[in-house]
Amino acid sequence: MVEKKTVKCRKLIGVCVMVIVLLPMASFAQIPVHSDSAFPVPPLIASYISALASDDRVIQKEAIIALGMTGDAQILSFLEEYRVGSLYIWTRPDGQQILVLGGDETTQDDEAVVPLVSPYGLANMLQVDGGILYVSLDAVEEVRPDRRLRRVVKKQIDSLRNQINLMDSRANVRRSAAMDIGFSDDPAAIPLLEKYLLLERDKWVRVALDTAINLLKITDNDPTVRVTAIIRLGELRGEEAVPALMLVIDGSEDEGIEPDFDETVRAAAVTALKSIEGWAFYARTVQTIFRGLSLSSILLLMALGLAIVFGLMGVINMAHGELMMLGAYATFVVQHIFLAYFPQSAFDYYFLVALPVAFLVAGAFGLAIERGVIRFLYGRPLETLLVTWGIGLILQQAVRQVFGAANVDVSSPSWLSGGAQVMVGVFIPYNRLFIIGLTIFCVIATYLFLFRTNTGLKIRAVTQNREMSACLGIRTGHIDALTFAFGAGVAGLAGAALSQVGNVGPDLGQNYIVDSFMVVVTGGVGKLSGTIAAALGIGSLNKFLEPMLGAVYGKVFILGLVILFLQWRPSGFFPAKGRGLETK
Amino acid sequence: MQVRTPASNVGRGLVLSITAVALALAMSVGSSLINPQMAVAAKDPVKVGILHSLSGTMAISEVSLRDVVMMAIEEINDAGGVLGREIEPVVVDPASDWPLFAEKAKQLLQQDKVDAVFGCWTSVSRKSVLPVFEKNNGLLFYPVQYEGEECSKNVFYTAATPNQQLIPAAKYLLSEEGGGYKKFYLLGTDYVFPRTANKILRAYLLHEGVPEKNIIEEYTPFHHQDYQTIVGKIKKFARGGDAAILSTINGDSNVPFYKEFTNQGLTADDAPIMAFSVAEDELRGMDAKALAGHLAAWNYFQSIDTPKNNDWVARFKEYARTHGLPGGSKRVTDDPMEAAYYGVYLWKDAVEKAGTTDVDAVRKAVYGTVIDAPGGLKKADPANHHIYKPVYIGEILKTGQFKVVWKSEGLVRAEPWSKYTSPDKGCDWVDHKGTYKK
Amino acid sequence: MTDRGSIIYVENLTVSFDGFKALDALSFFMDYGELRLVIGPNGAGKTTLLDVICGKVKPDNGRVIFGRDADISTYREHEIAQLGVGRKFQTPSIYLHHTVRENLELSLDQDKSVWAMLFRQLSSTERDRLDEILAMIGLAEKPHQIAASLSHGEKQWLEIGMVMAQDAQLLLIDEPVAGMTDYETEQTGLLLQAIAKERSVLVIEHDMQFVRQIANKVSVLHEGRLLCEGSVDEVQNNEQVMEIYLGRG
Amino acid sequence: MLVSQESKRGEWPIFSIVAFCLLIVVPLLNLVPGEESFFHFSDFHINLLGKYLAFAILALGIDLIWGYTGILSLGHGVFFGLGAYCMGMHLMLQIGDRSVYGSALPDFMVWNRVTELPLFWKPFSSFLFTSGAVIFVPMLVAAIFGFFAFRSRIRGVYFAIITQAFALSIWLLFNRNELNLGGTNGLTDFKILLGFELSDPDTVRGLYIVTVIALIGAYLFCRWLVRSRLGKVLVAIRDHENRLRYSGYSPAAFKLLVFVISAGLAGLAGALYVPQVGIITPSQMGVLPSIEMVLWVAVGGRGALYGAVIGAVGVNWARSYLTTNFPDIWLYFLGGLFVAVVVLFPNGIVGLIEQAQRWVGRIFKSRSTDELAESKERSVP
Repeated sequence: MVEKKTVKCRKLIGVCVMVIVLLPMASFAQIPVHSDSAFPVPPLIASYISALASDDRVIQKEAIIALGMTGDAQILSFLEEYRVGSLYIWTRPDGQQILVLGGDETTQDDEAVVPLVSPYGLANMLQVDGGILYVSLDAVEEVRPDRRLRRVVKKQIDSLRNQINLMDSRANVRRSAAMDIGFSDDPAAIPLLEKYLLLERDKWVRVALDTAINLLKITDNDPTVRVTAIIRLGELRGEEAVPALMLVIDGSEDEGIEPDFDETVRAAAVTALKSIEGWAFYARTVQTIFRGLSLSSILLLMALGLAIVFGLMGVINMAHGELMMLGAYATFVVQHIFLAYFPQSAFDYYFLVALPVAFLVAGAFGLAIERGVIRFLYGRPLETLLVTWGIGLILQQAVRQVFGAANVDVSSPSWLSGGAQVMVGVFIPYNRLFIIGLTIFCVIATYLFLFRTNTGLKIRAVTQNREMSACLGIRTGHIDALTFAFGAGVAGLAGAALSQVGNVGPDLGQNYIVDSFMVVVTGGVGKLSGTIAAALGIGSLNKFLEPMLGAVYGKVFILGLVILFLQWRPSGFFPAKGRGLETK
Repeated sequence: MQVRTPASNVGRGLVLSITAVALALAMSVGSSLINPQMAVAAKDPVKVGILHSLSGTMAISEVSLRDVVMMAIEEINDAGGVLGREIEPVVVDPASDWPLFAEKAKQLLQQDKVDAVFGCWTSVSRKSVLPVFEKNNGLLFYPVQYEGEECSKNVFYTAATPNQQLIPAAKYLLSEEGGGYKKFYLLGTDYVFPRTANKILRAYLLHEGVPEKNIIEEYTPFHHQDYQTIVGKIKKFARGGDAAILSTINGDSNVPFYKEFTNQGLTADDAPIMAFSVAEDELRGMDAKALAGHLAAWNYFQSIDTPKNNDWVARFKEYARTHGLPGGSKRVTDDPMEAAYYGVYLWKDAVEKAGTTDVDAVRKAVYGTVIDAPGGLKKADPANHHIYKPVYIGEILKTGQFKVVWKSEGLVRAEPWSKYTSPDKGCDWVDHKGTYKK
Repeated sequence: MTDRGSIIYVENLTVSFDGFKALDALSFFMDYGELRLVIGPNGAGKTTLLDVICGKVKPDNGRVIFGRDADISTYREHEIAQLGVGRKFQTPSIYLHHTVRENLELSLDQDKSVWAMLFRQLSSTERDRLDEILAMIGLAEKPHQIAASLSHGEKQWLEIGMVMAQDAQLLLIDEPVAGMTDYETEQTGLLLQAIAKERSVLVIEHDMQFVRQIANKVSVLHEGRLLCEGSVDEVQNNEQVMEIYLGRG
Repeated sequence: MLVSQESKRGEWPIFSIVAFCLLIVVPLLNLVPGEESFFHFSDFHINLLGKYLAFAILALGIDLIWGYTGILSLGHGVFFGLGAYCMGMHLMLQIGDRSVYGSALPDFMVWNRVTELPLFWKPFSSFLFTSGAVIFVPMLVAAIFGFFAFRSRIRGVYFAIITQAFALSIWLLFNRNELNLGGTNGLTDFKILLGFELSDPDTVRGLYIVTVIALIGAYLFCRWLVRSRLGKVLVAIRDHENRLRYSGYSPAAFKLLVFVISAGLAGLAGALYVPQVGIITPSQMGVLPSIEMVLWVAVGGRGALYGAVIGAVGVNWARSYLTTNFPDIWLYFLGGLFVAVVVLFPNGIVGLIEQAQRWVGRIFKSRSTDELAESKERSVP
């Protein structure tokens, strides 16, 4: 980074010297800039800033451009302040006039005053006694850019920000800056981009830089350059190039742009466009599949706990959503404990701690619910529905009173923020990837628990024949409690996972409860494999339909399909078949 | 056929009749219980109703308004009340259930006989109580920005109309300094405010020369949680680099939307989201890092750095702490809270000006009042029941606060009838009877 | 009622659950007016056979001919019941919240459409019929007792009575005496024999003493197939049968 | 009370007393005593009671399908909403040009830029058509949905979940503006019905009386239904559907009939509810209200018609009372009530009443053995 900066500075200084020559030194140029701040102002910058007070718009404009060329982050802040009109000429008590920034206006003793801020470094200027220096608005004269100048300023701010962002440590910021420059129609930026292209290591930032360079070259005067650029854009296959290519082919009546006059260029653009669109279709398909998978995994995670409690135990747990909510709130609490008691560096790991905690908290609540109420209601599924609904209401209100009615903020650890570009046009967010992983883990764990452990064996035994199991010495009460708690715990895990994609509030559970039940019912009660199949089916179908039908009709359509599906198979995908069932 | 002995019928009949009488009695006793003050002739305190959902889906937003209204009432009472009488708040919970809003409004006006009501958030809750207020000549102070196209004699709208929020925001985005955006994605939750907002925004954008094809309108159902597809669409839409999103997404859909937006690698530089329903109080429940750099348009921000506002913010935090409200001193203030808060003072000032709590007198006393609100001076319109307000556009900071990047010059007059969609209509309760044809 | 031909004729019936063949190409028939006992070890497919005949289970393959009707294996349960097949389940299946009389009344052979149930009243012959059945099943003293309060044996009788009330030509009766006292078992035997005078009865039973009491012809099922048929003695002396029962220990 | 008891002659005096109280005494208490009088029954409470009694009609329908037939429907909000919407459409058209926009079209249509009244709205300007539609539209929808559901023997928990999904889809649909039913905001701002000002206290009282009459009618109808031989079939379906099937009945037809009747009652309730409350929105027909409706019946005591009425009035009254007096913690009471009802007295308020009645009975006379047997079996399957 440092290397880059020095290279760039050297180049900029050259430009600056040129600008200085252009500057007929106005009277203000001699005024030394007050700098009480810790930031020493480079003299060159000081002189540009002074030039802003000139009456001559040309001088002002040149000064703004010169400031923009510095590539200095401090100047970015200064220009932003300048643009909104808080630059003032202040006549100091000793009669000297200097340029300062003003903070937000306020009143002192019925007089409108502003705190003064140094233009470079934006530090509050202080009085002799150390207090913040406020001056009356009457004592300062505003230096406000007019509309035309503001446009110049805005352009400089953008380019400055992009230049700074190109050096940012985060790849997506660099990528975004590169694309912005690419869209800026400023061919002068090409050398800069090319330089960064040589230095850049991240593959996708390089693609962005490459795209940006070629986007800028698309308006080159030389047709061969244009053709090369277009061919390259076609090879890069980024959809970002489509509007530019369309302009080459069709022009734009709105903006008065003619199509490219050169036949070969247009032909190249058509080819490039085809290649991009072909790829885009492919990319969209991949993306849709991923989205379907992601939604399915969320549905499955939510339904898994329910499938255990509802499918194996016959308890319609309407408080399932609330158990998810408790898991999400547990995540929130763990996050706060980390913020309060652990070093900042440990924060990223909070979520790893939160997962088991969420499992345990929801599991504990599940245990309490089972022992407190549900155990009296086995074999009366519809009554468990009513009871758990009541419990859900109580839990909601309790959370509202403890944590407040508003949603709470659960931040994603950095390793779950953002995502990875896997191919041109396909971007996969880490949090969704993580949830898919978590879901797979949970499903496998559940399978192992139910089918490979002694406890699981007992659970299945009790599920199939309670009396017989009791006769065999299984403590059915314990097993019931354990099963319910396990299902609740999985709900808690789902809640923790949901906190990474959605919001965490007292009603969190209500949004998901119908979906969860749909998945379990479609899959066939009592069959985990059915639940998995149903989640995959509903999730992918939803994502496949949504682009066509929109979110609402997509969902209505799916619900209709599920109803029709149950026509065909009234007990779900994989019904528990055989005699003994349904004797009643 | 089973034959019953008369005695058992007597027993049964007795119990059933007891039940029935109890039922009838419960209703009448209920009336005195619902309104414990009815028996005691309420003379001294001035009663006001607070009609905000404390449970259900809207509690997320409305509880804070209840808090801030209670704080205002407490302050006024500490300072000697209004007209020398104490204010007695009657708090009810309409539970985010729209017909229950109407029932509670009826109860407040007919049973409790309150002199003013502070409440409602959603448009539908306001629509639900509106006939009740008009029939009983009540007075409602409604503190949330809304879609306009309404002009009721019995409501004071203390928050923004579309022209005080939407139009300036769109104007800003179109301007060079706002980024000179050329394409707009109007994304909202499917209900009346976003629908109207987008209708007005579309009309305005077309008026400003934005071609039809550069405007996309899309709605998601309430509580929508999965924004993968829509963010994918936005990504495609924004590929030219000059697109902005005007978001009227409401409530709990915001978090998944912003998270998805960020996680799919989009930033505010790629396409800024200008939100009309995300304020500081909502930001409390979001990971602000994900939202940093995006924009919101309001008439008040907590970050407005004036002594008056700083004092108010501090007082509210203190209030929340001492009253044991969840969140305590970490609570924040925002636009609807300011509007709810100064609404109480607006009413109090008008009552004192009128010398009575009589609704018609108070109503007239409100006209043209200057309000010394926490966010700065505001003015009640001389005739249309709305407020002249400043407009701010703020950029979301990582702290969950806003940095003001643009503000209107002076106060903006409210236009309940947008000049872009209903140019022929106006609202005036002095020279006309409410809505009139220009 | 005729004596010619078979009342039920099952041909080449195959039913499988999750790959397990409950019935394996079973063929079986029964004459009019016959009282047939079906025995066999657990999992032999006895209950499944009844399930197929009464329509509860649809066979994967094969036909079920009832009387002169066509293949009824595709009919729905209530249609089969209306044709004249009555089914008594292994566990007492009665309407617990109705009285004994109501239980029988609902089962009567009558117009069972929605409108008839709404508007039609019982005729006097129907009422007489109810009394007659009540007497037959030994519950004449308890017509207004809630069914749930009956003893286990009484519940079983009630269900048999319900199947009789239905005026079915073929009664399918699944383990009627399981859990009964000796006295009750004997009474049940007498009851079944009385019924068999007018109708055809197919009984599944494990209790060999009971089988011996009432049966003249016994069929033995094993692994979904018909192993052998004959009188009780014939069957008991059949080597294959002995092997199955004894071999399983 | 479960239908196993056949003779209910003892019910008549009490029935008459309640009907008399509701129909005559309450309106008189509203009209005659001065406002300050202790006996005064205010307009507000007349209105409130009217709303509860409309809910009671709905609860009767749910009791038929759930309490008697044992089919749990979590989608009755839809039928209630359909009836309410039909009535709401009529009321919207009655507003005429007294609307905000002063157009003959409903406000939200002007706002949606609909210039002509959609075809399906037109018949609703007739009151006669509307009064039929409020019952028959929900019945038709129930018939279509029920036909498919019962035909394929979706039952028990599956049926409950499917109806819940059904409620969710209808809620989603009705929220859409394209449907021309007012979107999220629904239909509101009604002014007149048959020439009567809705806000007029006389109209409020009139609507109340109509509701009481409808409730009495619905009660008698349901009573006749459950006492008929068909009622026995319904209970038989609840107790042992397969037994019935092997006895030659087609349970689907019976289930469909009772489901459709129940939907019609819900529609009637919705139609009476709308003019008294003044608004109908999709939120009244979603998943949550549908579950709550079932809870009224559970609290009152299912399988007893008067239990449904007591439950609907009681729970709604409790809700009104608690949201006013304990706005911050009322959900604890409500949630606790649901838990308590199921766990402690599974037969709801009716169960309690019967318990009390048995004590009273013991004082007067020792019980007959019949009753003893009967009371033992009054647990709901």
